[in-house]
Amino acid sequence: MPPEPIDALKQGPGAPAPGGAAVRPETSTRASHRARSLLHSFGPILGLVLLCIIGTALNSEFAAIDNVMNVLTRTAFIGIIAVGMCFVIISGGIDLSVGSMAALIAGTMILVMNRLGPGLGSPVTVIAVGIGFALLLGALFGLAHGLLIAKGGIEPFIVTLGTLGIFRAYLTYFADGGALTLDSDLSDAYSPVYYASLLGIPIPVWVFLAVALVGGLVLNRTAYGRYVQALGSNEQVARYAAVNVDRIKVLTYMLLGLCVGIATVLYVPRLGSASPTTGILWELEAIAAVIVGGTALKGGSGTITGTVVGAVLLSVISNILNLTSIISVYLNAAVQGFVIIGVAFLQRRRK
Amino acid sequence: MPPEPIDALKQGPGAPAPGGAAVRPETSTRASHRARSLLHSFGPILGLVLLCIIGTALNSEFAAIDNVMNVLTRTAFIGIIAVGMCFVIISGGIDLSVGSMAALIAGTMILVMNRLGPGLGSPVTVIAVGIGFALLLGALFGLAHGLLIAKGGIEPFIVTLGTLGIFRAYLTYFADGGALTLDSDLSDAYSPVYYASLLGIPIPVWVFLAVALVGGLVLNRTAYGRYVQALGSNEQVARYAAVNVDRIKVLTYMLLGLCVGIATVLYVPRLGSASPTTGILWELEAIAAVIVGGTALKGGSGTITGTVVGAVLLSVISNILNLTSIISVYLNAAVQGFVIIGVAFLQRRRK
Amino acid sequence: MSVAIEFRDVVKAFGPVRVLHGVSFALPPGQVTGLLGENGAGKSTLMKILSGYEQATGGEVLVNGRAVRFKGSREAEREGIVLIHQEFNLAEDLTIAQNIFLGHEKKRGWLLDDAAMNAEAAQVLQQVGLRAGPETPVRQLIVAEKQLVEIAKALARKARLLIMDEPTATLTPGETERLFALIAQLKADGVTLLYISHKLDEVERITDEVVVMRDGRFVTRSETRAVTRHQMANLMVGRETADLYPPKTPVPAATPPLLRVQGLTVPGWAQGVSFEVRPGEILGFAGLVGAGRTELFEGLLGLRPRTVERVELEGRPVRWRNPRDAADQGLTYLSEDRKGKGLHVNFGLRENLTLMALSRYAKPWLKPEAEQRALEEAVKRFGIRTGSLDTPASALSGGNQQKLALARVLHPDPRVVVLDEPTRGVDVGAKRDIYFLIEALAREGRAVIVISSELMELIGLCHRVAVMRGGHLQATLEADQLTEGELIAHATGTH
Amino acid sequence: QDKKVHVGVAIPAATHGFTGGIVWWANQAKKELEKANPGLKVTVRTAANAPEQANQLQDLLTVNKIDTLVIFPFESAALTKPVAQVKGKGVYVTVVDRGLTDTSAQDAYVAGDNTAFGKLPAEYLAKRLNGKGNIVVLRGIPTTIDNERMDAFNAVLKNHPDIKVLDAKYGNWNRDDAFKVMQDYLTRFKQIDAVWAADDDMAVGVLKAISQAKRTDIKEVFGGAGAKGMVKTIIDGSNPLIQADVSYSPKFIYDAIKMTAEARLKGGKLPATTIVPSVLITKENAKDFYFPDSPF
Ligand SMILES: Nc1ncnc2c1ncn2[C@@H]1O[C@H](COP(=O)(O)OP(=O)(O)OP(=O)(O)O)[C@@H](O)[C@H]1O
Ligand SMILES: Nc1ncnc2c1ncn2[C@@H]1O[C@H](COP(=O)(O)OP(=O)(O)OP(=O)(O)O)[C@@H](O)[C@H]1O
Ligand SMILES: [Mg+2]
Ligand SMILES: [Mg+2]
Repeated sequence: MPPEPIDALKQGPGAPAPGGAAVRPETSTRASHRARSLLHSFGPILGLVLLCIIGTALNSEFAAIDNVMNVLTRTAFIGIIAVGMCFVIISGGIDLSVGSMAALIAGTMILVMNRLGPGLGSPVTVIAVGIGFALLLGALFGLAHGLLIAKGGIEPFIVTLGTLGIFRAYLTYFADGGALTLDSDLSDAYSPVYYASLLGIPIPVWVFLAVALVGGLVLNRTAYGRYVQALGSNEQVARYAAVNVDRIKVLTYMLLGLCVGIATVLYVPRLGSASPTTGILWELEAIAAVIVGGTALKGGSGTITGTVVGAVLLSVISNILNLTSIISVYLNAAVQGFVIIGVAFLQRRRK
Repeated sequence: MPPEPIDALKQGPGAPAPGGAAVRPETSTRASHRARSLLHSFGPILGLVLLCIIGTALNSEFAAIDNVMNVLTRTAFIGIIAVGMCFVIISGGIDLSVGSMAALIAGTMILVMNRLGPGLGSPVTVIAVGIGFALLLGALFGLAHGLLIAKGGIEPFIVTLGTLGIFRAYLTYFADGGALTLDSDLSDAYSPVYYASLLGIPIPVWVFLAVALVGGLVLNRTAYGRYVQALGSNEQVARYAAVNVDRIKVLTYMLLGLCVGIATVLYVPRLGSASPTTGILWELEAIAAVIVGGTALKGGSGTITGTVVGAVLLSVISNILNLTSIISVYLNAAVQGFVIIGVAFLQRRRK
Repeated sequence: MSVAIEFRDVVKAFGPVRVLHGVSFALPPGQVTGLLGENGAGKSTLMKILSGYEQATGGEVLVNGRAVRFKGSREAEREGIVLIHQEFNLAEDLTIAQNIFLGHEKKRGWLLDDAAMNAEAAQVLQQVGLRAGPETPVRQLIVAEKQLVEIAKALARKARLLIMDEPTATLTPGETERLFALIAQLKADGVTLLYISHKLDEVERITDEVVVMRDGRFVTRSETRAVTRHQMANLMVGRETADLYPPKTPVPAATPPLLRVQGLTVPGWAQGVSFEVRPGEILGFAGLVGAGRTELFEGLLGLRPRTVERVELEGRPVRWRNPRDAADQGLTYLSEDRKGKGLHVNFGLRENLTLMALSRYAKPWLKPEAEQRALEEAVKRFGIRTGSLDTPASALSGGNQQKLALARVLHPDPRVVVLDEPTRGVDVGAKRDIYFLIEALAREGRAVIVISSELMELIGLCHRVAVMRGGHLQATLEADQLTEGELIAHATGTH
Repeated sequence: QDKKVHVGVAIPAATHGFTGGIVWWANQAKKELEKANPGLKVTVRTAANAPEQANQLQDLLTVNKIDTLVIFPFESAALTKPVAQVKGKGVYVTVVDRGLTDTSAQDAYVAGDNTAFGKLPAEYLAKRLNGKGNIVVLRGIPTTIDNERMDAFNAVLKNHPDIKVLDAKYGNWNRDDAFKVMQDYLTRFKQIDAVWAADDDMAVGVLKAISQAKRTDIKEVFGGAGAKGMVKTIIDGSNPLIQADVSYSPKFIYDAIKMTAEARLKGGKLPATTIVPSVLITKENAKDFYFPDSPF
């Protein structure tokens, strides 16, 4: 709706000044502002589209529905974590521990389920308990991060670098240096959670979609989401504006912990085991998805859509590399690097 | 500082006597502020001292001069890189690629020296050329980062995440997945650079010391250093103060590149080889050293002393863990994590 | 030595929004010219063009008869043109001296000559009357001190044309006097001065001539002697201005206090302060810079470490750990530090306005349309002038940002509202609107606390005024005792 | 020969010497076999972690449409299910080195001998120390194979009560980490008779640390896997500390690909299990284990 002219201070007998309205609804400014911010947010999408064209050109199977579903399914883990990470980064924080956290949750979840397995009878009950346990544990880990950061006043980088080591060490300890493996009957009962489809779309993709939608809604359409942005934009101002800064911080890390829990719930039925190498470098992938998606590392603003596109984009790159053999296997990482920088260039911020 | 008088409020608008303006009646406020900021900067040192006491208690060899020299020598690589990283972080940037960069520089340096070896005759000349090449390459890589970030307007996180992959991929490619090894006569001629001592102190420690001193001088006593701090504190203010922001950024990444080059020059004579595992996770160690040393990840201010202490502290933790077996090996990383968080807690910032 | 300036048809547009529509006038050298205009008239923009921070879209600027086009502030400084910004531009992590010399460091060979810089900084600090040491980090300064640093920074540049964009908006009479003395000194040295202020008494006192702008256009100029304050105000707003202050509605004598604070101590800032405010009452807080008024209320809200014997709201004891608790119970606080504590400058207007009252729009989902309607209403009610409703707050002029900040703390509909320098940088017309608004709030049965450095404002508006000095509550003056002399006497301890 | 065979090869990425060798030998097999057999196509994929390898299996199946898979699993347990899926789609599966937890998911198994990898050095060192002395151990990265090797090593030493394992810390199959760990062992233990470095890469770091400390108490450093540098040292006798090694050549990936491809081209099958034995390398047999062209 067009803004109305504000004339309270203006309309005096002396000067009905030309264009006296204080608000000049310059639609064209808005349009160009829009256009720019569109380009900004379309940067990653543009990159994704380009990549898809290249992918199809290199191998026509790329566009096949099976491949598309495969790519989306495998994006789900990182994507779900990235949605939580997006909140943390927008709030001005960071979490380096998500990979280790996922590994430890997966490991303890397997331990718990194996222990319960014989006792509880029905595998479905056991799995339900396991899932609940994973989500709870994720939220608890997030709570610990949040408290150390908000109440303890320690840099998020340090806290989560510390727990990165701690989580992985405890997994290694529980696994005695080896792997923790889900009992095979449980594993069979659990595997549909990863491998089954609903209306032709695999379950993990549905979950990913749901998490992204809820995430987007929470970020843009709830008071909490607004507070997260306010906090990242300027913590001091947020504090003065009666935002309960500590609480929002704690909630944000808990939200990420919960996302890690959800991702783990999808991960375990896939590979059925956890080992000290599980989840290594996931933190980098999740952060990269968020940043490639157009969120600034400094926080303040960002979009869930961008994050989702960023996560898919990163998967597509390695998918394409798997589809062709034109490049020496040694250089895969280099191609990924060039593409990431290229996409970021498409959506770089003007100065 | 002598206590300031409270008399300054005695002036009415008619009498702007000296001190008529903002006065701080409460000297205690300032004094306590000092004390706090002292604690803040002594946090890491305190942590280090505590660790050393624990180390000595656990194993008397800990304090032996040989062990101290070992620890300092192996800290040198990360420490030198951390000094450069300190500049980058203070300026508000980040560099994730340093480990890969070090590996690639080491690898190509070895290739170049091996190639030149037979031709140039004297190993000393070859080594000198190799060293020059390493420093140049480091500065060039830094230049590339700086240009992409300052002129290209891409987030530092993205640029260096990209080159992290690119550098390591090219090293793997050059090494065919294996190791690049320095010819043994060159290796023998070069090894004193790592293994020899001067006045009882190993060369790498001297170099580390020199880099730290120069770094401190540049940061605190040159216009460039001042601009780095201004930039990280508030880029807009720096721009308004007619600071050539782009140039400072480029220089800062070049400085870090140079530091990586120096670290590599010390690294190569140690094992005489570079492989795809060289320098893995050095970026995390270097960043951790800076942040544990009391620099905020957001930039603006930080100290070289803190960074040096941070780097030594991290080495000491793993040294102590190696010198004892009271804790399950599986939990080493957990101990490191707890110590890092603990030290950070000692120097947490008030709200 | 002196600099003469001429603007010829200067046009400035931000994107397609035109904010200057061809401004032409000349400034004779060696005198003090006041630049007047409503909030958003384009004063700051024109000055930024003159000093190289912005580039004009059209027209030209002549310096001593020569057309110039500065590509940056450094080029302008080379001509001796220096601007004191309306908004602070200080790097918080650096010290005062480091900020003063940022970009102009003194060197000895390769190294910085910190000793020389600190010494010179100490000298200019002394000139502006700031007693903090040159090595104090700017982060530790209060708003007024930062303003003085900005002035010191400009002085250290040895300007030949010095532009001051609302330098006294946060200063109390003491420093203002000192500044005027400085201005007189500079003028005697042949420096040309341009002075922007919404405090017309100051303009009247120190300027030789006034130039009036309205809506991005030059309107008129006149010798200061030839116009009264009232005429200046009329010229600015382009119509007859009415009485600045609303009539005071008396507070029923028997009403119990709405807010009662007993023994509030903010260590280092305020000692054992007690006060109360009744519904319908406007309570003023007066004091010099450093009296501890701001910190007192920051302490009350839990923003600083503090101890308090008792806080009562409507007779019930309350405990506030943070501004959220206070807001939940109906008390909000407008900070004097607009950019650092008051507004999210990167946020849109809508997000800024509703931040403190979001629960009203979250049921459970936020309703952007409702927020947008609220913004349109607030823009009307507070007279916020902007090119578009769809911009970040940073694109508003200083006075309009202040109106937005005010709108924001009033948006939750508080029962008690604490306004710290509510009219900072606001033009006379809008000031009047704000006074009437405050009066209306009180008449609705709310309690309003106004902290202000403008004594006239307190006298014209408040039912009672508490005066603080050196962290202590010195006296509370009733309406019939309110005179400038009385307030100053208590504030300075010469009573 | 009209029969077309498309072999997918899934192996870990070249992150250290041994896996570097795996990648090199796999590409070597591809080169030679594709040249020799026009109907054969070999696609090599390297993965940095288990999930990525699982992804690659999917891609090899759905997009590259392989009919034969040779996989060096990143981790046994984690890849069992993904491999079973591929097999379920009718692909012939040869698993190399790390057996799956469910053997029905594989058609053939070509194994390295991780037990021997730990057993042989233990036996050799026990003999060399005459059943008495102090040993320090460097482990790899916490994984099941590392556990298998360590367990085998300890099992042998149980029979030699006078040999003491002073400590066993992780060196992450990395030269630099091994260097640091060894330096600290040297600080901590004044009498060390032998080092089991458990990997030739780590042995490189160990040797440097010993020579820096100028310690003479150590009689033997035993690496593992038979890297070309180590084998060369044994042949030349250039370092008295290096007298023996245990073979665990990455070449078995080459053998596995070759056997599988040839069997498939002929329509045949492999034996269910082929063990590539790990043997003790000493000066006598070292020449047979020396491949100067391989990077490992
Ligand atoms: N960066 C910007 N982008 C868009 N519009 C802007 C920008 N900066 C200023 N404006 C607009 O230009 C107009 C003039 O602003 P300016 O700051 O010059 O006003 P002013 O006269 O200094 O007002 P005040 O007395 O409130 O300081 C305002 O309408 C403002 O919204
Ligand atoms: N960071 C600080 N360190 C030391 N003293 C400080 C600091 N900030 C403020 N002070 C001192 O605390 C006292 C009270 O602060 P302040 O000037 O804000 O009071 P005020 O009455 O609110 O002033 P204003 O008129 O600016 O609002 C002053 O003496 C001031 O010098
Ligand atoms: Mg202005
Ligand atoms: Mg104040």
